[in-house]
Amino acid sequence: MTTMALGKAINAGLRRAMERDAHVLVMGEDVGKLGGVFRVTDGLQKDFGEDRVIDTPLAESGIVGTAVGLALRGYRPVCEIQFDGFIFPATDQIISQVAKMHFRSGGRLRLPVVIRVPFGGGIGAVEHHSESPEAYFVHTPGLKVVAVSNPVDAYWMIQQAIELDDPVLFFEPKRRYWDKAEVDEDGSADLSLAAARVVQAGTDATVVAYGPMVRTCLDAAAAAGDESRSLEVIDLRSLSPLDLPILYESVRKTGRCIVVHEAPRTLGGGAEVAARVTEECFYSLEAPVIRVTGFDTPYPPARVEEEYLPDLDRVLDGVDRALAY
Amino acid sequence: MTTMALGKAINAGLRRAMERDAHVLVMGEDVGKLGGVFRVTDGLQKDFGEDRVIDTPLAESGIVGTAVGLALRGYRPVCEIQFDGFIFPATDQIISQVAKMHFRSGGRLRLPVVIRVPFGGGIGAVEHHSESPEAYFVHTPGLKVVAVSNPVDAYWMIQQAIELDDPVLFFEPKRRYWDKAEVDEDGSADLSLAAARVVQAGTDATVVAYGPMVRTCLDAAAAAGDESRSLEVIDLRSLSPLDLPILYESVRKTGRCIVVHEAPRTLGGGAEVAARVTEECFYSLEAPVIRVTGFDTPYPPARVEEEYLPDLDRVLDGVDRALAY
Amino acid sequence: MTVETGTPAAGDARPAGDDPELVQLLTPEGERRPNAEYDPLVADVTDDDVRGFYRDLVLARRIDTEAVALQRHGELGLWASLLGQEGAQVGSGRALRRQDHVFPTYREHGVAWCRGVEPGLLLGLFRGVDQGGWDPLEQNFHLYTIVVGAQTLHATGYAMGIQRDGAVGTGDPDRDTAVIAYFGDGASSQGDVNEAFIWAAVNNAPVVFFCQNNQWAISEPLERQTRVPLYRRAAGFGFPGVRVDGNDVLACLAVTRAALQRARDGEGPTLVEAYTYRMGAHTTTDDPTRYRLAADLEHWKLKDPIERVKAYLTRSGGADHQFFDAVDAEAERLADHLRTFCRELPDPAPTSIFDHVYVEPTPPLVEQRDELAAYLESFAAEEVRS
Amino acid sequence: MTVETGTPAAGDARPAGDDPELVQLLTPEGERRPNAEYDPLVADVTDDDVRGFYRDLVLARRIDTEAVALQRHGELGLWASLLGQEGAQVGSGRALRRQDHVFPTYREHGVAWCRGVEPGLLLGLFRGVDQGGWDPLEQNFHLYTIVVGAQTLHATGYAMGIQRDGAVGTGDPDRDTAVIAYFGDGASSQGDVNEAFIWAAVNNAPVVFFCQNNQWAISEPLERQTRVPLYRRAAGFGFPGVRVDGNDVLACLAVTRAALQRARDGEGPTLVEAYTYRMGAHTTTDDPTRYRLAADLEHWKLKDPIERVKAYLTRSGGADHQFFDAVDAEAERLADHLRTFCRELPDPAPTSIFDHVYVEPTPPLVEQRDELAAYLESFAAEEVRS
Ligand SMILES: Cc1ncc(C[n+]2csc(CCOP(=O)(O)OP(=O)(O)O)c2C)c(N)n1
Ligand SMILES: Cc1ncc(C[n+]2csc(CCOP(=O)(O)OP(=O)(O)O)c2C)c(N)n1
Ligand SMILES: [Mg+2]
Ligand SMILES: [Mg+2]
Repeated sequence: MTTMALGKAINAGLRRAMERDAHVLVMGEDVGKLGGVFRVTDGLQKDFGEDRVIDTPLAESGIVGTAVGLALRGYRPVCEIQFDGFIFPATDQIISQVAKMHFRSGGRLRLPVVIRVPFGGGIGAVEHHSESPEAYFVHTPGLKVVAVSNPVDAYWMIQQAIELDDPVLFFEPKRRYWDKAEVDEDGSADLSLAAARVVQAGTDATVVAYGPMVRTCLDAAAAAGDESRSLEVIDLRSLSPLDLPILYESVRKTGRCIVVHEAPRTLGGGAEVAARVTEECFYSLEAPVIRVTGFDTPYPPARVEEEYLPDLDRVLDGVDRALAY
Repeated sequence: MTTMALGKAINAGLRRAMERDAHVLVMGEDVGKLGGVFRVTDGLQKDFGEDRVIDTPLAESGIVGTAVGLALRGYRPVCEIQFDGFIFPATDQIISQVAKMHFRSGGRLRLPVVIRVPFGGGIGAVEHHSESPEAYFVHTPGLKVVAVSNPVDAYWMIQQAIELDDPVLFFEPKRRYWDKAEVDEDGSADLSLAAARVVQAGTDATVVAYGPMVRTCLDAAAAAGDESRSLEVIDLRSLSPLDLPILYESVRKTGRCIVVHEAPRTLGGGAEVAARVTEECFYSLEAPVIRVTGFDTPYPPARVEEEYLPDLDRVLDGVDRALAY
Repeated sequence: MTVETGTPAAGDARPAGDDPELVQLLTPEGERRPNAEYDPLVADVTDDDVRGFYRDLVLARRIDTEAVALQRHGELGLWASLLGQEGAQVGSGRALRRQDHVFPTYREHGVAWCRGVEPGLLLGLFRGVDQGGWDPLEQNFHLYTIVVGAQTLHATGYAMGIQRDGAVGTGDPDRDTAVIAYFGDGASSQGDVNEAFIWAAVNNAPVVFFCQNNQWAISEPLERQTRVPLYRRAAGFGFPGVRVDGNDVLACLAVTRAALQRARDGEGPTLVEAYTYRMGAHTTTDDPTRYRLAADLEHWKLKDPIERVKAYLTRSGGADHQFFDAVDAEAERLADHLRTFCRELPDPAPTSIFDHVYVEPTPPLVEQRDELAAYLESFAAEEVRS
Repeated sequence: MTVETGTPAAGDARPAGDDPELVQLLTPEGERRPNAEYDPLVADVTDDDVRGFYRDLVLARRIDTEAVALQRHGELGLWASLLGQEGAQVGSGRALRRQDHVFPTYREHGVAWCRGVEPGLLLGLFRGVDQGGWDPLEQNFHLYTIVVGAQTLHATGYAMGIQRDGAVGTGDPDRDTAVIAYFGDGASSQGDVNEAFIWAAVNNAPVVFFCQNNQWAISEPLERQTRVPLYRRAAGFGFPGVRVDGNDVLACLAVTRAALQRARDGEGPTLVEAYTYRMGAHTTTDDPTRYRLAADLEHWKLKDPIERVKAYLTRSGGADHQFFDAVDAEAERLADHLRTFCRELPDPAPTSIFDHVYVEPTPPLVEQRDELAAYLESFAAEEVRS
């Protein structure tokens, strides 16, 4: 067991994957000597060399586009997008090329490309550094999309993502990079990459979250517990595909569902959760699925981001609304 | 009154807007002499010159990015993206620049940019020519997103979009370009750009659609009428913002809602309609909102697109499922 | 309102009448033109080889005309014709070694032919039964890329993989490997293509950028993409560019051989601009009379890539009537084969939509597949009942 | 596994010791170096003007050091320092005419100063109270663009608008207008920047691309972006490129004046590569000791853009102690002003989040705003109760 921060856990997971398979490459802006602006790739270039840890020119389409070519040659590139807001120049390569290559080749070609994206707000950053762009990729068939919430998952999920032969968008909650936990590096993953997890069992309402909001929701559940409200908190982990049975089971039990994310509300991940849960648990629902989310505005200046982002109180407010129905 | 095909109606609307305001420009690939691959800009370069109808270099980011600059200089550019699948290279300019400029300037700058996108399938095209990418933009605050379904709306909505000081993604149902209707060019628009329309009143269920699926749903409603089922069909027209009151009113009356689009189901526009309608009409709903949509796969080869796309029968099947609840 | 366009900063984007920078080894009249730099690269080419090129050119064109005919007969939804570009495609295609890897656009039927891809399989995409029916790993010929320019980055990444495999600069002719990326004059404007130049230059990657400048991007003439010759773009990124007569199969062979060898030797990328002309419509849905003059076509007909090889072979005695007739006959047989192949291409099964979205089907997709299957079943059941 | 990198196709991306292609008018020692081409462009520059530049340089640096200090004191979340780049920014900034339009990156504080933007307003973005607090239409100084390279397309489009307004090539010095787009060496790799080159070339647009090559894109040295000098990129796109000593305010003035005038005259775009060095960290969160040597810094300290002007003025008798002291005193007053301005920048109201998403608020947004307002109210109400 090692105490690890989330960012460090991804670093350790990357290292493990690189040791295991010489075809695993890391590429992106400043991933080399600097170790990435969040130090997630710290030390990797020193140990694996400049051929495997590649400081690329400054262009995201180029990063993903050349990763496609490397993957076609048999490599397993792990691309780093420096910040969420800078994934958009790579959209075409991701949506029209990465997502479709396996399909359009009739299964002949595989693209084991992982695209790591530090995402979300709450760190007082300037514009374009606090975005939550996951929904764009969840809406794109052919991509797998995961979001990690804690160091243990981070350590295992990055390795699972690299091992997968499908392309994976790997979202990392940047404001939780320094969250710590015990990681058993000699153990093994306890869940598949596509599985959701009940992180706290409860009976009164189901709170669904992923990435940075999982901790927020656990805090909310603790606070609610003090008022003797029992919240079940589910960490989605995989946004595409969604692990739906676990959601349905929980909502059938609690009858209430609150879904929480930082991304704007309209067509954010919560819309899909709400639609599916309602489709499948229609007669169990005591209230409509409540969405506690970022607002439908551009991400605001840092001094007002606390008002934009869901926090413990807004989650509890959502729970109240669900219970009041 | 003039009988006009939908594509021709947009052409006429563009012409009107260009006559009215010398700052209106048309720009894109092949919009000049060729008049666009769908002839929507036919004759405009001849009449307004090469300075106002600009054949651009072949790069979508360049088209939108320079349109931003032109708009900042006081022009009102109307960009054509040749096909839905080719909007993705422009994603960064649209999402990080166009959508945010007014907001980040504290309201000082306005970007009256219209981005026209022929979209959707059903025309037997090769890959990347039948996509329905509207959800990506609906999820992006700061953009307005509309989809036209018929020549009359097309004629007026393009003019309204150009007049608006907000950026507008203007989706044109390419397989309906040849649909005809009477257009009264001397009249005036009967609805605001953001308004939805009840295109057929009914009592048993509400069918919500936009763009190419409106006609499909009207056909379905006619067929259902033959079996004495009364469907109310709503044409959303505006996808962002949604005209929610009209939806709520209808669903409160019918108690059932079927939402139809070509885009993949997961986080397609239907997810938001389902989530909102359920939030607001929870006690009126006799059944969960049913989504009749494209599947969560890349758009398939043309010979199997009929199976991918919602059609009259699949809409009726959705209605059956809603009514059977 | 007038636009001040001023004088373009540099010369014209097109070669002048007798441009010394345009590499040409065979004149339109079929005369062999000496070239100190490039002659050594084709010194090994025998008459037999030239006959082979002639056959390639004719068969590539025949595939093309047959596909156009199949489209006219409703068997294909669309076709992108290579008419006029056979010289560029066969010349570059025949410069490749087995281990080299090709990233084509949607128009490289002639290159596909040289690589040995079953020509019938090229039709699937245009017939709408698949999105590329051949195995890209078999002939090292990637799927057609329709999103203009995107494949140049794939090619560059692939070339970086070759470097990491140590398959560059070893001196072993069967090991050293190059990549060739095809794209058009229009594509040269895309960000992706320019980023590919940057990646290739910075990494000194073994990739040849082969631009078929057919002077049109659908309806837009070359001048809407550049004011200066495209091959010069390369120098600004730090690697050589060369302009070749794209209608001269021999010159294309020589120039591409040189570029590929540079790449295999670890000397880095080259940009080849093959100056040619799109003799047909952009695709079968296009109507070029809306935007260009018939006179232009007449002018370019005189530069036909096949005629000049025929003239050369005739003139040099390298081939006679019998040979030409035999090739024509073979072309007809190929056309027959294509027709049959096309009509026999199986339609995909409806639920095949769900195949290969992921390596393993995900539960939500299985659910949707079952939903579609049950729905289609219900019709079948109804039909049986009625 | 080794990567064959071979020999780069062309020379080094950096100028050699005494590069004749590097335009320099003032040596690091403050000596005036004659230059036949560019001397005429600064022939009108008086000692008074040079004193003005000195003042600009010192004040720009003082704004910067104060902002760094404010960040250290927690008043700003972040700051991107221009340290070392004052010469490039003041030289180019002072070449502008009133009607010219500027599209900056996040680092152009010195250009903002020259344009007359209230320096306190530059802090808002970094303090997190706004995303650019100045009115871009007032000083023709656009908002800072953080997405690397995106602004070059905006600049080019704006320049196309100028052409359509007929404000180019008229010969009227108050009417003819140019645009200047700032970007970095790293940005030169972005597709957008290269597309901007294409648009500008094809349209002969009145835009100057001003690349401050400070040799670093965060931790990546120039060699990760190019193997050849960046200014040469332009020729491949069909317009001139020029490399100037970015630490020489006079040379930057001359070169930018020439480029802007070309643009205003309707002669089209120019790429200026201002070769300089980022003396500080990339931003206040960066730690450059991880990736570069202190020795480099020492080397570049000798080329300081301010010291050489001071040496020149001293040497030429153009200024004395009193002048330098006065500028220093003014700098301190400016720093005071900044501190005060910064601390007084109002925090945005919570519901201001909903302002200016659209020109008119949409009903769903009004609903969300009301939702937030009511929610915040509920706390206020609770607080009152308790
Ligand atoms: C990104 C993108 N934008 C637009 C298109 C539509 N389109 C298809 S081919 C073409 C012109 C391509 O011209 P060029 O690169 O010269 O190749 P050519 O067709 O002449 O071989 C265009 C605009 C596309 N396929 N991809
Ligand atoms: C599209 C995009 N990708 C990544 C970043 C993160 N980033 C900010 S500045 C920077 C380096 C920029 O280098 P350069 O263009 O040389 O400008 P400089 O900072 O040196 O002035 C990077 C990678 C960004 N802002 N935008
Ligand atoms: Mg072309
Ligand atoms: Mg830099």
